[in-house]
Amino acid sequence: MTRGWLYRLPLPALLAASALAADGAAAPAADPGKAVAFYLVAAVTVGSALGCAIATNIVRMAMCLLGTLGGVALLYFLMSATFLGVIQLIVYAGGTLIVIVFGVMLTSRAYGVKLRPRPVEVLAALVVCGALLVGLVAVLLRTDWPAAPAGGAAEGTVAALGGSLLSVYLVPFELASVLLLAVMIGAAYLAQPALPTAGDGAGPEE
Amino acid sequence: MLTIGLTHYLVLAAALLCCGLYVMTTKRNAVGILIGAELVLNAAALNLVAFARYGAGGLDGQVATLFVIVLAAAEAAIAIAIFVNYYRVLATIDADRGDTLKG
Amino acid sequence: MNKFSAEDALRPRFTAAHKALALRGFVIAGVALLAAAVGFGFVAGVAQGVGYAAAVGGVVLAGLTGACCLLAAFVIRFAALVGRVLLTLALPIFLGGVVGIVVLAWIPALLYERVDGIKADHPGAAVSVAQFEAALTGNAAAARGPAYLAALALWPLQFQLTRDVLAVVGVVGFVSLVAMFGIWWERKVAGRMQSRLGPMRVGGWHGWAQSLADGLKLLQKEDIFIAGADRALFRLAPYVAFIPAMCLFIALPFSAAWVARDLEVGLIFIFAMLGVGVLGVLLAGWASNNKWSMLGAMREACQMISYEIPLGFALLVPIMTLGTLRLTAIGEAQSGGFHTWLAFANPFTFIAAIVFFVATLASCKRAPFDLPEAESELVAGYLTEYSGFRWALFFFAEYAEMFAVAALASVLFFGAWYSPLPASWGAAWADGPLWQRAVHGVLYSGPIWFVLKGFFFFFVQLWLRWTLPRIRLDQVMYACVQVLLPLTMVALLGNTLWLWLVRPGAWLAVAVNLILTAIGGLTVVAMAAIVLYGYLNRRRLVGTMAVDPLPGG
Amino acid sequence: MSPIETYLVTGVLIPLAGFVLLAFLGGRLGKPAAGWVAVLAIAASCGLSAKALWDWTHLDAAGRLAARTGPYEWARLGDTVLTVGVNLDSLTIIMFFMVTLISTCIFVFSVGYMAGHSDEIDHVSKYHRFFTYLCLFDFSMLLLVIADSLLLLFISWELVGLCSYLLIGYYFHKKSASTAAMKAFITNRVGDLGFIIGLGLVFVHLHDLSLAGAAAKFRDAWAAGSPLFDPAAGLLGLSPATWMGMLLFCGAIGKSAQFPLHVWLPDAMEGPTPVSALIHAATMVAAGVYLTARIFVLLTPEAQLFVAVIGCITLTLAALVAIVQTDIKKVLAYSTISQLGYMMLGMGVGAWIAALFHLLTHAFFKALMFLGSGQVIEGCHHEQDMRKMGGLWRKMPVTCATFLVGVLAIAGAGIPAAHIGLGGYFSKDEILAVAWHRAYGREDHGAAQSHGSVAQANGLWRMGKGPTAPEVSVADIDQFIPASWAQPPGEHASESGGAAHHRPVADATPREETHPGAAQAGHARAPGPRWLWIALFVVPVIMAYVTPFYMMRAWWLTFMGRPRDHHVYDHAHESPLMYLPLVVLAIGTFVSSYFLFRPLVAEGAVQMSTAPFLTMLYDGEAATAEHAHGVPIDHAAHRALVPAVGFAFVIGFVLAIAIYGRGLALATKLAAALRPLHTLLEHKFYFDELYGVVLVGGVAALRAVSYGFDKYVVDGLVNLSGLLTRVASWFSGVILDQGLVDGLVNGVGRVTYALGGLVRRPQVGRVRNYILFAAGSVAVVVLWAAFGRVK
Repeated sequence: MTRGWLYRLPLPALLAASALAADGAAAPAADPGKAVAFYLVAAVTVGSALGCAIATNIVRMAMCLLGTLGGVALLYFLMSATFLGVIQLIVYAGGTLIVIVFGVMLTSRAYGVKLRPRPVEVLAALVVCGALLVGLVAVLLRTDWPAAPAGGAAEGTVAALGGSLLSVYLVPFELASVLLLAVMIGAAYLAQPALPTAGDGAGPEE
Repeated sequence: MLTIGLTHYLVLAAALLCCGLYVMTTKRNAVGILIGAELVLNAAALNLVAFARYGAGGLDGQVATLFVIVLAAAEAAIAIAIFVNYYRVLATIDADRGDTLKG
Repeated sequence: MNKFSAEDALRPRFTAAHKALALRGFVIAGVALLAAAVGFGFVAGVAQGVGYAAAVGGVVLAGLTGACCLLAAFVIRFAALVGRVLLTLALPIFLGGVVGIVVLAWIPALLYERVDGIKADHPGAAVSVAQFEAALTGNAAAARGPAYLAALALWPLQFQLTRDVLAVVGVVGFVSLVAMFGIWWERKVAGRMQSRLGPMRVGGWHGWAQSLADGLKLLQKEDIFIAGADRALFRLAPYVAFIPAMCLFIALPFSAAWVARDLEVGLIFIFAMLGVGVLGVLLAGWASNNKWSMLGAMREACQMISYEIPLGFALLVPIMTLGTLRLTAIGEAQSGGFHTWLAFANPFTFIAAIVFFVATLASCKRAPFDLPEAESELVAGYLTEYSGFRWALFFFAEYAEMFAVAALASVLFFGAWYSPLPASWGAAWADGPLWQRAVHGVLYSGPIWFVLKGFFFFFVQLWLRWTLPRIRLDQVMYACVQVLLPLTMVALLGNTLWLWLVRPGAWLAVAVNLILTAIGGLTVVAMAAIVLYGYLNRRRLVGTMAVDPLPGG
Repeated sequence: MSPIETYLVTGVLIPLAGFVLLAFLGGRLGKPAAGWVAVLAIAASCGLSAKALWDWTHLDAAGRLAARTGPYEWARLGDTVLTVGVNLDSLTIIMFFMVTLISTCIFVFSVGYMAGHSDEIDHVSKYHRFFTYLCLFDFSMLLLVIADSLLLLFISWELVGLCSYLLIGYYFHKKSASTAAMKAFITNRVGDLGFIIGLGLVFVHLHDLSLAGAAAKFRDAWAAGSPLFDPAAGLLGLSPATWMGMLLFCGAIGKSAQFPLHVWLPDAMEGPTPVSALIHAATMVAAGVYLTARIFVLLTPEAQLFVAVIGCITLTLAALVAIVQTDIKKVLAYSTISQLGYMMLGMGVGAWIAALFHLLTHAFFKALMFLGSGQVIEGCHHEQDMRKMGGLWRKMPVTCATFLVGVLAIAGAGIPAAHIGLGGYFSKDEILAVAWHRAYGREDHGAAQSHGSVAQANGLWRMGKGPTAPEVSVADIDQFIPASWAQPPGEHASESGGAAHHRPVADATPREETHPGAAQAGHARAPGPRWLWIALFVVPVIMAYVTPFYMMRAWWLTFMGRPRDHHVYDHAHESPLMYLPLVVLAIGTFVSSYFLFRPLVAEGAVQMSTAPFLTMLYDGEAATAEHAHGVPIDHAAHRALVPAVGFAFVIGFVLAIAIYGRGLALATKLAAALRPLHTLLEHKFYFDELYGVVLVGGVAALRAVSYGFDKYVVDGLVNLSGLLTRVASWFSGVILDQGLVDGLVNGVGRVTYALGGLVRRPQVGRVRNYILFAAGSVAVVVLWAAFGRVK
């Protein structure tokens, strides 16, 4: 009976309870609440990424990408990079993702054609990506990273970021603006409908 | 395990990277490949921010991430423009069909 | 006219045959609130890195959600009883709601201030209840006296977690209230503008309970899926639209202290949330497997992405003027009264304010930019295939966004939560006897003015919607790219030059401030005069249409 | 940045702005406006450089040092820092001014020149494109002039090459023009290959690509007796340092059209005439000489000899070929090559100042003559054959007169005793004087004592209106020469003490045999046999007679005598927009060169004198002492030269007039009499044919060999394996039963197909496969990093 009750408790409650229990005695270095938040967000992020990999429907992939992007934004929040988190939401979730979904809608009219990879390809990709993951994780775990400094203050980050963008990184900043201009022109040029040639008597098709 | 450090973020980013690579290699839809690329970019950006937070580089990592985000947006815009054109020319979005240099 | 009868309306519909339907509504309500609350609480918690608060907030909110679900079940099960109670207590509930908003908005700020003061006296770990009691009575040795109950009530407020939970509850409640009230108000305004009365039956007094009844109705509607629709995404879409709309309120300051999270990047956080909400619409359109929905969604996406640019540029003007992204700081800078409001600072902020308002109309899909749901062309756009509670969620999101952008306009350009009366006028009464302080408190109360201003711009949105015709898509794009964008550029450049060249207090600055203030004041007066005229002549204006029977009737 | 640097950098950026403006809006600006925008840009740049020059001449030495604020860090490669900055010295300033001034004249001329040209291809006007390219050309050249690092120099170097390609091929619808453009480009690439290898050597050996830094490290390496200077460490008995210098010089060979790679320059005449003027006077070919001047500090004596020999060969070949050319522009082109040969010769024999001085004066009169020829060609309805001209002085007097000024200048006309003359008189004379010194000076130290470019620098500096006090220049020299490098290693200790301050700047020539360290290092001795040095003096002197001959021939055939083709003659005219620049340039040729350029270039040499191998050749101190008393230049070398070349121009002119004075009859007879020689010259020593046979034939031979290999070896193997398979299958068919054979064959087929598919898959253009392979490789590396290094 008791066991059943325990098993039916939602997972967040368990985590939260453990977090609360640890809260009283915990040293300031180990912030269990933060850890719980991290694991939750990480689960969402990686889960969405996996969903991206598994999904066959392109719009579902886009939605999973939304989950990943949002998760990464939350991770930025967790790392006190508030400004970046917000920018990630604005530019990625609010801009890039919409553009992607828009692109999907413009290009997915070929119903009935399923674009599926062959099993060999999937197998090869699995092997390669798995090997890469194993290797990366092994390297990461074996590396002795320097100890984390005291928690960085989120306050003043925006001003500092702005300052460095306009001083140290001024040239990349300006280059990025030039690039954006070029992209704007290039995208408009690429996506414009083909101009009717002189030989065409008919107007643009409706 | 309760102290979140650099390694946690790096492992997470590695997982994202591998997912992104998997997506890029197995999806035949060109937009799918783009989505995979975005995943990979996010993994890289996450690493940058993590190093900015836990390393000694100050805010440099965050600035780099800003650039990553901006460039990714530019990349997506241009990529979608190309895909629309591609679709217009080939009447499909299958990336495997784009293996010739002629339209 | 017949009075609405709850028995007539509800009992015959809610028979044993509809048990499954009711259950479904119950589950949907639970999931909706769970999603909103957990998402809200979590983002709020993570935003400042207080993770455990968010985690615990999730748990607490799960409990609250359970309660809500039970409440919903109760309403459904005993619909007749609930209806009768609601009818009986109609007016008290309504007035109580209004007063409640004011009090709710006012009291916590005072309480928080008090608690923070006590906390500051006891540095270190959490303050115990006994210490609270001692601080309240002023007696260090006080033990379990009458003040103990008050201390017990205050004690939880020292934790961010408690405040988060309160904020979540308050925001969810407030948004529901705003949405319900907004829908009813819109219908009334539309009616008056079209020489009708609008809803008049449900609830008795001017049909005030119409939204409530609609909600009940929507809750029990059948959950319809279209053949060929992508079920998962179809279900997901309303939440993707709804959660960002709720998250808008995380950073929105109702007053300097009464804000869920005073984010350093509050302004662009709201901007981000406005942008993310579009995805829900896009998804809804795609998942519906319906050409009209799809077209509506595409329109929405392209309109939204386009209008984010002038919107962002307009936001830059106050950011540049005040040098901060923190909304409370932006508000504080306009505390001096009507003439210190940012919109009246110089001609360019004035332009920016107007552009901002127009652009927010577009990003909230309000007329004349409501192409995504244009009834005359697309049936109902992306909403075509939705019904029941999912449909309601979209509406909740829309009205929440409407209020949020209206409030944001007031925060950025129109004095935030500060009274239009110059602060110096009330300075004497702020320290006077109790009655003076009470009057001062009401006249200068932040949340009250905030809500008032928010609803004022909300009303302007309604007014515009029922006045202006819908424009074509190419006109929408034209307005964005060739009108608003250059205007914002002018505003940005002009504001730069103004800040650079014109010294504060120079005769030019003062003169321009006076002129702009006069324009603003006259506008408000003119609007008030029009409304007043309509109100005074309501019998004549409404009567001609409503009383005359239809031909052949 | 200091104000002067700001002027210069702005002056560089204005043409770039003009380029951007024209590139994007040029089409809308339309026909004359686009040209005037370019003129405006370059004129503004010229004004700025004039201001910089003015300020510079009013700075004292300390101020000049202070005006140089760089270098700034550009990028960091490990522990090597790449820097950028403005290479601010007198040479830069004067070059900058020269380039912008001449460009301004040429741009103005171009507006007039292009006005009469059809400029539409496929109904699209490319008028503005011409000026767009011109702006880019000037930007690149100016960037090259102010570059203070070899890397930046290389970048602008390549830009210059690109622009020349674009401009030579401006009439790209003409087959000959596009071929010429490609020829110029490819020939330059050959030189640039050497340049970039040299650049790599500099980077590897000196770890510094900035000019000053590389020079300093080079100096230190020499002082330390580094293996860099050990002939045994290099190839073919030349030290790595020598190879480095020679390879760097290869770039200049290509760009300045020196001997093996000179073939592109005459063909480059296919471009519009103003472009030819620009290439020949101010930009492209000047870049090569300028580069040589800048890398001079990195040249060992062996490399210098290489430079001198190349220059000498070039000037001889070109001068001879120029005699028989009939195309007015080709004559000018070969004369340019010849003069460039003089400059390179000057560089090689150590006449650094004289060579640059010659570059500047040559820029003026060559621009003048090219623009004059452009005027003639334009006026004569695109007739370039001198045989059809004649008597044009009546129709275009201004052009005729200004062209004559140019002819006099290039011929080195002047009155030797009185020190009156045109630019070429002084500059060429000085080159020859130094060459003489190298050839005979070692026998006669007493005479050589008073000679030397650095010494001249100081003397002239005082003689002219040099802005700085004489003391400063001496101090400058001392300040720039650390005690440790002017002498070879080991020498300094014995001479230190009181002699340190009084140390001769560079009288290493007489003493070099006595330096054990130097002898050991093997580079202080002037390399090469004596006869070579004598040839390096004698051959240029002979060619100094040829130059006036062919120039006077060209002028006479064009302007004097009777009109030989009335169709051409009747059409001839000149327009003010085109001859105004001519007048400006003619005045420039007259006045400015000697009084303004010479001292400033000489002053630049003070900074250049940090080069170990330059100062070693001269002995500045004696001359300094002599000129401190205001004695004018009068030394043995010049005395020796007066009978040798002083009147060369008179003889050349007389000869030319004697032969061509009465038309072409006499010349035709002479050509018939000297048939083999004439044919050889007419075919330009068969260089194009030689390259055609060797290079094109080589490629063809390679193709034939590859084809043969493919056909006989590869196909043979395939056929053999086919045969074997057939034999095997026949054999197995006999032995095994039919079903098994079928199964085997099918199996083989399947395996082959699968293998083929496997091999094919990586290269079918599928982006996903590429990603997979990239990821796989990364995975392998990561796995190796993770598990491969476990002990």
